[in-house]
Amino acid sequence: MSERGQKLPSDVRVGVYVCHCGVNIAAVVDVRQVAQLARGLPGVVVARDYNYMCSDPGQELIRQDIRDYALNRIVVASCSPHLHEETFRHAAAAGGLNPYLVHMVNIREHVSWVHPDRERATEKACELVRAAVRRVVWHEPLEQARVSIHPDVLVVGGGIAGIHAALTLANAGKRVYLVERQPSIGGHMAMFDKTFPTLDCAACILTPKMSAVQAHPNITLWTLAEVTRVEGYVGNYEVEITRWPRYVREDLCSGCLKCIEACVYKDARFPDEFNLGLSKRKPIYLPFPQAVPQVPVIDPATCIQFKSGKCKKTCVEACGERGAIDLQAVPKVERVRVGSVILATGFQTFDPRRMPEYGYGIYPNVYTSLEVERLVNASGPTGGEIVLRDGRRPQSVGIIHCVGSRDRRHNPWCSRVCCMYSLKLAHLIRERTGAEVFNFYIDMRTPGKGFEEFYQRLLEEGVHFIRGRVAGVSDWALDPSEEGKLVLRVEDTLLGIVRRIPVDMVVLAVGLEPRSDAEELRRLFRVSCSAEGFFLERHPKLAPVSTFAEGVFVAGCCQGPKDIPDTVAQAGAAAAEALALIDRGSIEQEPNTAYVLADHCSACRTCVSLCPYSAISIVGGDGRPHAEINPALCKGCGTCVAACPSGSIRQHLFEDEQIVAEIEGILAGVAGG
Amino acid sequence: MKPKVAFYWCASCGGCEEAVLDLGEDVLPVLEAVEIVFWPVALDWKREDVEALPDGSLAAAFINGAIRTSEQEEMVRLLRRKAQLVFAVGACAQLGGIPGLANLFDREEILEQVYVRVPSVVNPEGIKPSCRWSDGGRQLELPEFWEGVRTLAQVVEVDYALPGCPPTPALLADAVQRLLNGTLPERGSVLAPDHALCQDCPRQASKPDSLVVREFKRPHQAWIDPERCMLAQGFLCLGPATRSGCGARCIHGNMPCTGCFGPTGRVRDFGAKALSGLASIVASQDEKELENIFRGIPDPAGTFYRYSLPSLIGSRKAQS
Amino acid sequence: MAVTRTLRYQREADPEWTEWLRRQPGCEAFWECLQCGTCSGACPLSIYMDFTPRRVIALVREGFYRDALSCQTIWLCASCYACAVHCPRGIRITDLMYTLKREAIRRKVHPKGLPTPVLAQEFYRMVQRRGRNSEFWLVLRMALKSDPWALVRLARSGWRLLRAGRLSMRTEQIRQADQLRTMFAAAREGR
Amino acid sequence: MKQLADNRAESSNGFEPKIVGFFCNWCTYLAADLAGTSRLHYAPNVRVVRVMCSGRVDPQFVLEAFAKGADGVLIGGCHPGDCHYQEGNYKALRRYVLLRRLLEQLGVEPGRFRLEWISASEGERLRAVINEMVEQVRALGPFRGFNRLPVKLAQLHGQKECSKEPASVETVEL
Amino acid sequence: MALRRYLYYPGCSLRGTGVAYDESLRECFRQLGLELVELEDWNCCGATSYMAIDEGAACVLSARVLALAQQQAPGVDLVAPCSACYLVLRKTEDYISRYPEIRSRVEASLRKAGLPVQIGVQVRHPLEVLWEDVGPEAIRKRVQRHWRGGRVACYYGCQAVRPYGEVDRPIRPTRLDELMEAVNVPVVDYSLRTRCCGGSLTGTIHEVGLRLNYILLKEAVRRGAEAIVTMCPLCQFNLDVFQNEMERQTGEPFDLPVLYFTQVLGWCLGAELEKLGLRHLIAGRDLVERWFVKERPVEAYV
Repeated sequence: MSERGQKLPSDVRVGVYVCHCGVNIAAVVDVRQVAQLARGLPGVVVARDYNYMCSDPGQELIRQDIRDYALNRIVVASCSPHLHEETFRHAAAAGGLNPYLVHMVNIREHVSWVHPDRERATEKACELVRAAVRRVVWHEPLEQARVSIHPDVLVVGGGIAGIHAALTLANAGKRVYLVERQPSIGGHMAMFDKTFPTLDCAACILTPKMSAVQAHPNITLWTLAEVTRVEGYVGNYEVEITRWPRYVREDLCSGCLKCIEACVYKDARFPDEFNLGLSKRKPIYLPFPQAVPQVPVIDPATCIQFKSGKCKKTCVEACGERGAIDLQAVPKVERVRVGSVILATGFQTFDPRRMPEYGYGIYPNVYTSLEVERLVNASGPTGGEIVLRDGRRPQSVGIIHCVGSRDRRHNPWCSRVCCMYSLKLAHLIRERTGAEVFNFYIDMRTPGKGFEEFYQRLLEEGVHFIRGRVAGVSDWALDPSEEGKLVLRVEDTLLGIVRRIPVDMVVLAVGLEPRSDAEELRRLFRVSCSAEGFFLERHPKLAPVSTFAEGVFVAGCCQGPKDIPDTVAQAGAAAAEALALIDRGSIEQEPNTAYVLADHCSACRTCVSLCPYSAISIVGGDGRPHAEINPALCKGCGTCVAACPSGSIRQHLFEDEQIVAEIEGILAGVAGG
Repeated sequence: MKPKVAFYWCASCGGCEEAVLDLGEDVLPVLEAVEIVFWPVALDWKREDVEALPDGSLAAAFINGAIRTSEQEEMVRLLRRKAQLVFAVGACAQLGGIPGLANLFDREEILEQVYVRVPSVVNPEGIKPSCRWSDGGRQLELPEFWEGVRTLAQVVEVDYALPGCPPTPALLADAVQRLLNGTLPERGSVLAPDHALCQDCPRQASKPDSLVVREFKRPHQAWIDPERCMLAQGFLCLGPATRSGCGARCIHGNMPCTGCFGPTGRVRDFGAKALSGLASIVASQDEKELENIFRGIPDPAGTFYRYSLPSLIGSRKAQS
Repeated sequence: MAVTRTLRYQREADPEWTEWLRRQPGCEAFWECLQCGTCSGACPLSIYMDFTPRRVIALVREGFYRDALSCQTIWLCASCYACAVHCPRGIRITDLMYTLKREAIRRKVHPKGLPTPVLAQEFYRMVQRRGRNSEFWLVLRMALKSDPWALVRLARSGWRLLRAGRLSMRTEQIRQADQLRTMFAAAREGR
Repeated sequence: MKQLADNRAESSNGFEPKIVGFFCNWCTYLAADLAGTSRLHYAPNVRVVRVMCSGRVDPQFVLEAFAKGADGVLIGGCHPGDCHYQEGNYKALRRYVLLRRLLEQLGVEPGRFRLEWISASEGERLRAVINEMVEQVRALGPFRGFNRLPVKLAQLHGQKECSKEPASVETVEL
Repeated sequence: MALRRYLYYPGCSLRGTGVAYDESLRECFRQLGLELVELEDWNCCGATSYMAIDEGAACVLSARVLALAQQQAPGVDLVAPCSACYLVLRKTEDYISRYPEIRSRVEASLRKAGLPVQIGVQVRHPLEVLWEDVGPEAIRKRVQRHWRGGRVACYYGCQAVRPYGEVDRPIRPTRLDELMEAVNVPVVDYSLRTRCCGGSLTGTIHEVGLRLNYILLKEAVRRGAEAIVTMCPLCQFNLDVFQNEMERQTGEPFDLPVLYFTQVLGWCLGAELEKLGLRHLIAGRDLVERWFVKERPVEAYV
């Protein structure tokens, strides 16, 4: 019917470009045949196949054709639009064409990589191209809208990634909110003794940065705090942060720690979280000596006052006139507006209780690597002495690599840092105790600056390297020499012989995995997670710190396992991306917004309640009321468009005609026209 | 010479013809202005008379009703040949109308139902209509009952549509006037305003800005507040999806709109769009609960395609 | 002193056989083997095997099926599935062993001195005929076919069992043995 | 691999279902991208139309697809609570629940129309859903159109002359 | 407690060397108000040997058992006490659902035999039934006799907890230990609880089989166990029958009762002694006598 929608534009001149992507596409899809088909489609003036469309010459091809053939529509059949839509829009713009007259067809991720059958893959590619040609005919030139970027940044997580990102931004003069859930910043790195491969002291390099955060005028640091609500969009996020009470006021405390001394508990008797239960603390305690802020915290789960209300409150007394201790403190909610967010929430280590064959939690002398980090730490529970839970000093130690990693039953990925930290622990243990150290590895992975040299050094030190994955740890003695020891049964795969190796101490090199609450955070910020649960970057190579939520960046191990240098590098990159966003001041919005045909709208109000951004309102009061969409608020989901019962709302880039043309194009071969 | 016009009816109830009569005295000037050469319901003209006319000699043919039989098809083809303009009058001709609901069933089932199963039928031999019948050596012939109901436009080219079940006399008069004045719009137009009924609804002001529905009530089940928006009260009203021009007759009668004026100009499929708008405002996010709420719509096809089943996308003739 | 030469020419490898093996039920995943040796470490019998289970996988993966089929390893496997539950790649090594056993018997390359294949075959025949197995007769037949001297040793245990009322010399048989035979025939055709 | 081989065997005896997929840009489309980068092989019968959100899927598109010859329609959106636009997927669900009832009335078997939540990380699930649906639709056979049972009628009708299609309907295959 | 019904598939071993398991299981279930109805005309499951000869035939063999169960009492769970039977039947179900080729062969054979093709039988181990359908708490409440024996090592054996099984987790299972503790039987921490006894190796490669069982017994003794509690007829057989021979070879005296968990449980729940099959035990008869039947003349029971 002629009155439905737009008229088919006349004088359409389409150029179709089919990419080989080297062999990625061309090895499966017959790209020549696809181009051939395109040449025969109505409106197509030129159709080519080319090795790499995204390369400079490839883009130049498009620019040249626009000039030579007066093209006014472009279809590029290559990879996912998530990868190169921008590239080809730019190419078109450089050729003098409105960038929105370009449409991409995904014949790599959706075709050549998933359908090995050449004939059927080619058939599918042809149909998708035909659909795109039909669709692009309906495209119209569009202008981009701009949104302004609020200059403040939120950094979630106060480990080394968050600290580095926050400092970078703050040093550039930006206001940063740093939110940390624990009572102190520092993260996992604060727990380490030495860092590989240089063996410099973790505390020595981290502590100054922690203090710098505390002191920086541009950084607002909230510890014991969690993000509980996020609204808004890139440039204008509104974030709600809940600050759980510390019960000691940071603004009043001088850090004298007299309160801890004065606690009615004369001896520390509760497992110390920071030392992973290897030592004890009081109900009021400082998480660790270098904690930032240097303010004690009260744990209501163990404090008598909170449990029974009948404490003498000697801590309050000790604090005296300062009155920093506030047992009545309640959670406080902060609301901030920021333009961008950096997620640096880190990782958790694999819980080896999930692998009972390794005896963790069953045999006291089986340790996780993180526990050993505390054990060898000079400021740790034993002052750096390696003493077992039973008080003995180990004479032989087995370090099992890949615990929970590279395992389809648990975490299929390689955690990347375990080989190196196992070497480091082997070195430290050997150095401190002189014990025989056995490393059980599947593959030794030392790809980093100075890493292989470190491995070489360990070999020279006489540490045993046995290539084989330990099948089980037990205290089952088959031989008198094994009595009282933990026995590791393993095939030494280089010998091809099964060995039993008795040791005094077993160290489980536990892998890194996503934090158990990564899922909740992911929902809050509307970012995606990869299959294993780490935050998903926008592109693994080309956009490694961006996410699919614009303005939200990731840094550190929340994105995937990595070591400290990589974490810091990534945090710097995330900070730089955030800076780039802020300094641009505003960004272009995809012009895929919905709009109302005011003359046709009957103000039925179906759409109003559907918009999650309250972008739709009824205007026109007494005269002729109709709906109106505020393009600055519209994010382009198209829900109202689909709902409008009289077809009076439309959407740029996703017009009914475009989508229907695409459907028809896909199926054109079926119904015979 | 006065322009010649013809009226014809196909599968319809006759209501559209009534609408012509409902013009009352206003019909007189029309009769003054045109010469009616064919109008089976009112005048005794034969098919041969029409056949005898030269092709294109009629200024317009006003055809109501959907197409179900061979006779209907032959007649509309004939009229198409003779007429310069063809008007699809009423919902049946435009969209298929109530008779179009027969498309939910196949032909055999319908014949079986009507001639055998209905309790009031006495038909021990189970005789069903067939095209040819011989009776005492005489060959009798009946029009063929096609397999489905089609809209007029699915059989012949239609120039204008007058929507409604039936179209209002005012719309009819207006169409004739435009024909005489030569002020008809572009061919293919629907001769009614191109916005939804809500625009002209007397209860427009009572519509809440945020329209949500938690249950569906049917008009016979509850009292209908005559002042408030039907949807806001939970009555399934198709006003938001239906083309205006009817004068909100049903609403004035305190009944919800059932969609006889069909879709607005930008909608490809009335039922799908009406369903989409309605389902979107149901206040639930839970599949089970949604199923429950939608039980309040016992017959979705009959509700959303009450007047338009034959014009469902994909049922239409691919007209080029 | 005699020396043995061990050298594998690439022409001895048969990748097609490996492909065939991959399509056998339970054998899909061995391609993913990391050669970590967990299977051997977990296996209580690996210390008696000529090749550890890991090495068997390495052999079949490289297509050296003659070594894999003629080794003792597959006949020492007691089907305890320890390897399968410990394998970080989810390879069902026990099921792979079964496939190798079948193939070894089919090609008649199993080691001749071992009674294990004999037991399997005798068991198979007995159940094929009667639908059930009778422990006494099974052990007797196996011993007679492989190592009659073992009977001397077995007699002592047998006597103890008999005294405890645990040894029955009755042959067990199901009522509808013919139904079972029909089923085997149908299954062969349904292949 | 095995599954795929079976598909091929099936395809030799003719019918390859054609399924139109409406995938949301942020979850299911990305899941399909992930399936690609992970080289997961699946049945090539689904053609994807990208929409920003499953909430953009107008029931008209679904009818249009069936009308133009699709044998099945698959809508893919983010999991409940995960929508990039907060609640678009719920809007899709509302329409889906009612639309599938309507389609049943119009003679579309339930297996031909599905709404699935597939997140960006679920490449494997995408493959499973597609393979399963393709098999399901394959088993149902080609879609013959709304309210149209031409095969059934032809079989039922004895009198040849009466069952002939009217002349103008030659293009009304659906 | 409501009477629950189960189909019962004893398997070949429980007809021969494992007869004590058969007797005590029936009695134990009776004590708990669980009814066992023996599957009619059941056949051998194929055990470990069949798969080594003909995989298709192996599946047909166990599929017949499943189909009989489906035919005789649809919807009723099938209890398979022998670990090998349990694993093989479950593996067959898995294979049928996973591999179309096997499914078509199995279905062809079932059709030919007039047996149901659609099989929805749940195959379960007695320990699984006791744990899930009755529960350790309920069992604790029904204890009638106070255990006066020594500490035991709970030996799960391998196949019941392996990939196709659901009796307990495959590595370091605990349910048998907890069940024993529920009836006040002290257990030792036995780290070899799932280490294979060698199965039929004692009959084929005798020395190896013997060594495996020697290790199991020795470690149990080292842990301070005075008896071993088992849940598989083959494990019980291997550990029980060859103790004499081991003593001859190693000079280390072994005389450990190797009990079925159903015997211990049944006794604690107050079962009649004659019905626990204690007379079928070979090793450690003195202890068995002292623990189970102290006050009465030995001859009557042992």
